[in-house]
Amino acid sequence: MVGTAMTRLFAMLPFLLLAGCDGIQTPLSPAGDQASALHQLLMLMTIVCGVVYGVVLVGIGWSLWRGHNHTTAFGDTPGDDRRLSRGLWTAAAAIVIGLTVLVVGSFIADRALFATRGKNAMEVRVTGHQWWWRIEYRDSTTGRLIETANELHLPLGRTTRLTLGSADVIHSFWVPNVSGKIDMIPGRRNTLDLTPRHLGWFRGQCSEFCGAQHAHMAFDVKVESPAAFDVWLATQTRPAPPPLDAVAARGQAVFAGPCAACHVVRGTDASGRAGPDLTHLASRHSIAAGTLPMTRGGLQGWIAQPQALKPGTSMPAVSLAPADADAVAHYLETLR
Amino acid sequence: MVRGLTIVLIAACLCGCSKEARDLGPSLPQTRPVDDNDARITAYQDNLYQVSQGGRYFSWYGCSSCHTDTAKGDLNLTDDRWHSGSGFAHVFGSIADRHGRLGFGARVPVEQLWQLTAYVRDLPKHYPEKRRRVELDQSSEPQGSSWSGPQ
Amino acid sequence: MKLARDLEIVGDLSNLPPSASGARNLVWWGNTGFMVIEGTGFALAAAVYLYLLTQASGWPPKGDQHPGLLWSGIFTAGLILSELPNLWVLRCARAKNVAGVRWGVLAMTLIAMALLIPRAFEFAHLGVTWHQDAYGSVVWLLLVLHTAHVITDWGDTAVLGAWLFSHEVGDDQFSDVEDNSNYWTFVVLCWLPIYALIYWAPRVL
Amino acid sequence: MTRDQDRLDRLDATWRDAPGLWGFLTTVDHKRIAARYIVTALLLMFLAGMLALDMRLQLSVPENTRMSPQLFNESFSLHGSTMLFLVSVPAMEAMAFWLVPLMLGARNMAFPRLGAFSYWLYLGGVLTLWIAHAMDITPDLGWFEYPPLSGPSYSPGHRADIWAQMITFTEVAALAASVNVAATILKMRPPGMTLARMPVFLWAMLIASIMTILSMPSIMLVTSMLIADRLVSTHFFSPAGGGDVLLFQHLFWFFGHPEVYIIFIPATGFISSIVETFSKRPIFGHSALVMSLMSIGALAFGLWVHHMFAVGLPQLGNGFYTAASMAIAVPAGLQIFCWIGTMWAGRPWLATPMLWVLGFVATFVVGGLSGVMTASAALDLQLTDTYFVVAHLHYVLIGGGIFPLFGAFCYWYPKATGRLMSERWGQIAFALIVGGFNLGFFPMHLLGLMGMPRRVYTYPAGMGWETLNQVATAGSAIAVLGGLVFVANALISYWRGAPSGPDPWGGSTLEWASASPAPSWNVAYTPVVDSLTPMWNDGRPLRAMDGIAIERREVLVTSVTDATPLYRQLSASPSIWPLIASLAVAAMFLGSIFTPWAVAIGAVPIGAALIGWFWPTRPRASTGPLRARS
Repeated sequence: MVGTAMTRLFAMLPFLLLAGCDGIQTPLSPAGDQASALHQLLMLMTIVCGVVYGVVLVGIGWSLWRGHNHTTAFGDTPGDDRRLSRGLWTAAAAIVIGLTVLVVGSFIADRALFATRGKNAMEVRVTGHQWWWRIEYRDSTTGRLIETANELHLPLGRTTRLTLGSADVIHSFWVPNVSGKIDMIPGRRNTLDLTPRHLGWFRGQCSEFCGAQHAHMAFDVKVESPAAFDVWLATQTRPAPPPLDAVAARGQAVFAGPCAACHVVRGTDASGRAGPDLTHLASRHSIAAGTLPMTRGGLQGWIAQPQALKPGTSMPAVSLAPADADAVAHYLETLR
Repeated sequence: MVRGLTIVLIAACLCGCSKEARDLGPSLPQTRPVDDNDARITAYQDNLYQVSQGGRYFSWYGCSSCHTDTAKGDLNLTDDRWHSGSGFAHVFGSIADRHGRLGFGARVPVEQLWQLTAYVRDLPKHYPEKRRRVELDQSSEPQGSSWSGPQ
Repeated sequence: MKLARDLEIVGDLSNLPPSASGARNLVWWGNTGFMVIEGTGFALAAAVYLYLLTQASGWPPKGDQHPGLLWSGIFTAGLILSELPNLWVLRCARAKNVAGVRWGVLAMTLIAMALLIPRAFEFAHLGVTWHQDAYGSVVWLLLVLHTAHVITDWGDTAVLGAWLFSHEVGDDQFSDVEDNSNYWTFVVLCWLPIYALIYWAPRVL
Repeated sequence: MTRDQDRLDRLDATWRDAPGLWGFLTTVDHKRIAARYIVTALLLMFLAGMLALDMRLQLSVPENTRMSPQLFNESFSLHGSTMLFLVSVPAMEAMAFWLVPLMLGARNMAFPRLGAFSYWLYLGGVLTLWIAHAMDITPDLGWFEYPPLSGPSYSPGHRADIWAQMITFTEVAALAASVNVAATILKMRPPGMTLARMPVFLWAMLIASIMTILSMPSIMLVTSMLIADRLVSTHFFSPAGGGDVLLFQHLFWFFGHPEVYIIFIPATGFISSIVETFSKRPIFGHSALVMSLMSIGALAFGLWVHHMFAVGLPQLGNGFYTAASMAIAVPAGLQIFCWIGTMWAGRPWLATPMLWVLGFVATFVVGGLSGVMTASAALDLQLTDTYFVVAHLHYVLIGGGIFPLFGAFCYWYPKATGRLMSERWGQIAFALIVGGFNLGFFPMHLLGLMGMPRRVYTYPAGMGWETLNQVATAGSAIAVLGGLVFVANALISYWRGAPSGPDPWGGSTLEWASASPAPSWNVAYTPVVDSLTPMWNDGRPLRAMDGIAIERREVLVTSVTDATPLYRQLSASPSIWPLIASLAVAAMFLGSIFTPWAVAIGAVPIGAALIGWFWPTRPRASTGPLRARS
């Protein structure tokens, strides 16, 4: 019973690896150079380790079968020790050879991770906060830092160099489809190169425990063509569009009260820095660091009940009249 | 006598609970304290987590830039002298209504004002080195309307 | 092969002595075990010091004074000199000299107590508080760690001395005195690298 | 080895504990101390297992709100801290306490009162953590609490302090126990048991003790530094104050990595004993096994960095640490070879203890191989802090530590109780636990590879993690059920089991020479050893020596390498002082959560307790200035 369960589960592993499930947050379907190098290493390791495990199981089976077929009560057959000694040396040699293969494989993958692709990598600064991500791009014309949050856009085929830091505790930046993780450590600055090779949406998540809402500290990654990326960056550089209708204008006015103390909407008086920049909030895929989808309902829910959706988040419950809350949600929806 | 002791022990345990409790979630006050004896005060003033959250907002909203350890007179919050009363509602009112154009009452959500008040009233009990230690730890966090990136 | 069940008496151990000295004694190994534990603690604390040193831009950081050399010098000289009576006590213990270990241990108690005076002044002249910065913290850590050992051994020696006077002195007590002596030597030896770290690393490095 | 009844009666009078509660509080009998260690650890294993089941239920469906994040974080912190600090290591110490003197044919440990002190202090750690939990002051930052999250700024209150002081308790206890075990093995071996004739079990316990002595000071130092940061505002882990948060990780893992082997190495001792007895031949490759243990012990201290590959260390060291971490597979692989080889050349008999050995090999090797994968500095960046690591560490710790412990429990149960456990229920428990475990934890490898991070209290729907999480939950439930069967079997057999006699398995080492259950004095005579398997000597009588006193508590001390008899040592009698001393130490530890003055003030009662502990039993002096006047 045990054996079958094990065997079946183990049989699933290579299947899954080969099938390369099309997840948006998995090292198994690599979409970047770094993840590809690691994926190859993973395959090599899985095969070598699988073979080793098979050998061990066969060894146990053989031993039990051989012992079972003896007739004497005590195991003192002459010659066994000599054969075993030879076996011991063979085993040692085999292990050393296997490990050498793996160490070399690991070394090659390690080199691939740190090889600089193109000297003029685009620099992006990512900072971990409890529990969201501040992301800053540099505007190539003015040199100013353009801030956004919880969504990383990457141009296809170009290397982006992330500078990773933390404002409070240790976090860890991980987009498994593109590369391995690197911790974001207060007082230190780490860098990570990302060279995406597939278009599409991916998901990243904090992978170092960072407090109550560690589970809801995710972000979206969009890999797009360089042209689309440039359009996106240009949009992000612009200040927020002015409100187009009366409801949106009312929303903006309400927003200037309790929301503006923590949030920036460029082009308005809202200039608080404690929370995420919301200038182009509606252009993003999700809100509250991957907690909710970017929909009207999501926004309304988040404004009304942040502590129910993400208990412990720094986003406070704000007592707004229902009409005001609606207006704010409507206003935020216009921030494209 | 044994019974008395048991009660004292249980009471001590319960105190331990409320002091250390960390109730995350949506049951927080949406209105100002009624007066200095508001029943909700204990849940903030005597809770280490709420006080500490207040400390973070104290820095986020830029309070610490004026209210330093060496500030003079009114601005010094560590000397345990309160110019407009040390009661919870008094301090709450000072923060919310008596900061002129900063207008915290309108800008800061009520729940955070509770936490800020609890923190400010707790400040005189903190050792200066402890305040400095915490401030250094949080020096990369946003302060006021500026944030220049992690140190 | 068959299983053994019967018993055959092949010798008698009753003529063995009831105690032994030095490394032959069981307690010596316990004592050594604890010295290894504490020595590892010292080594790791020293590693912490060096680690923080390599992380810092200045050592000591700007604004901190160098630790004072006078009282630490007096303490260090006193500690090294205390090794002379200590070794003498060790020889007395090995020679099973009752009067020697009694008065020697009493003397060591007084010496250890006297050494606590310059040690107290050392703290006062460190030039930094533990809450100033990481440099201050680690300097205090090293000094507190060592002082804890001096105080512990002082207490241990005092109680041992009292019992040497109040109770009979036999072979086990000579072993105790030996172990106590060894422990003091350990305290002295641990201090030398720590002294170098606290007082000379900031000046030389 | 019984001779005449009179001798046994006199031994009994000498070694007997006081009756009742007083005897319970004062005993220094290594078997009683070990038994309470085991019972406490098993109880905690049950509680921490329930926490695990609770968490598995929470994770069985996405977006679950059954547990709040705070409760979930407390649960995994309590689960991990309990299992690592209060179950695994103490259980291994308990096995050493219980078996080492028996296997040496000695009457007690080297330092009996220190053994009692170790247990009381360990119990103090248990109570600190779990009473704090009852009072809702549960640590909530995992079993390693990295600053700054655990520092004064982000962990208000005393949750982190409770965690840190719980560690101080257990580590002081473990250090004292290790000195005790090491001294016993080195100095109290029976005549003839030279180092070369020491069973693998004793080597394993010796090496684990030495590793403890060298690694645990590190965690005591680092938790003390954390408490100092929180209590007196030192700056060890404050980057802006010149400190460094990675310093904590270095010191923690300098202990944390050897810790894994401190759990695993004693387990190799159990495995070696069981394999030998149930293969009915001396273990193959005794010296290879011992050399492997030594090299694992040495290598373990060079590997801590492989827990920190993702922190962004200089790339230069990566190759070195990868190679060094993988190198540990060589000695571990050779050990596996020796055990399988012994079965191959022997006559394997699949009684329950042997089943556990098979379960161990099949499970632990998976953990070892996933360990090789995480040892790669590059690949680890995709694996660390995901469910792959959760799977890996459970395969290593449960497969490599707890399964052998269960096997050892079944193997030595008759020696401890004089009764046999039910084989049939033993097989059922084995199948449920090993099957449930693999069903529960193997899917976690896949979950990790599918991107699920560890320590998340919930996860969004649509990530493809649902099914595997449900399988994992079902597996854990089956394993817990198996655990209950195991415990029930042990409990029922205690009263109903068939009498076992002194040696039901035909064991090879000396513990099988004494009666079952072993009497308080263990052995009536001092055995003399001339081979690795003294109980397997072609039917000749077991040779022994007389002369260790029976009217007073006396043990034989021998030389370190050759075990030549040196002298007869008086062994400590029962005493209440170890308990009082540990209470005094506990008061100091707990006080220092709140004020630094507790260290100074608390030293006074500790000193007083130690004076009471070592108060001379010899007569008052008749010479010198303080001589007694009558």
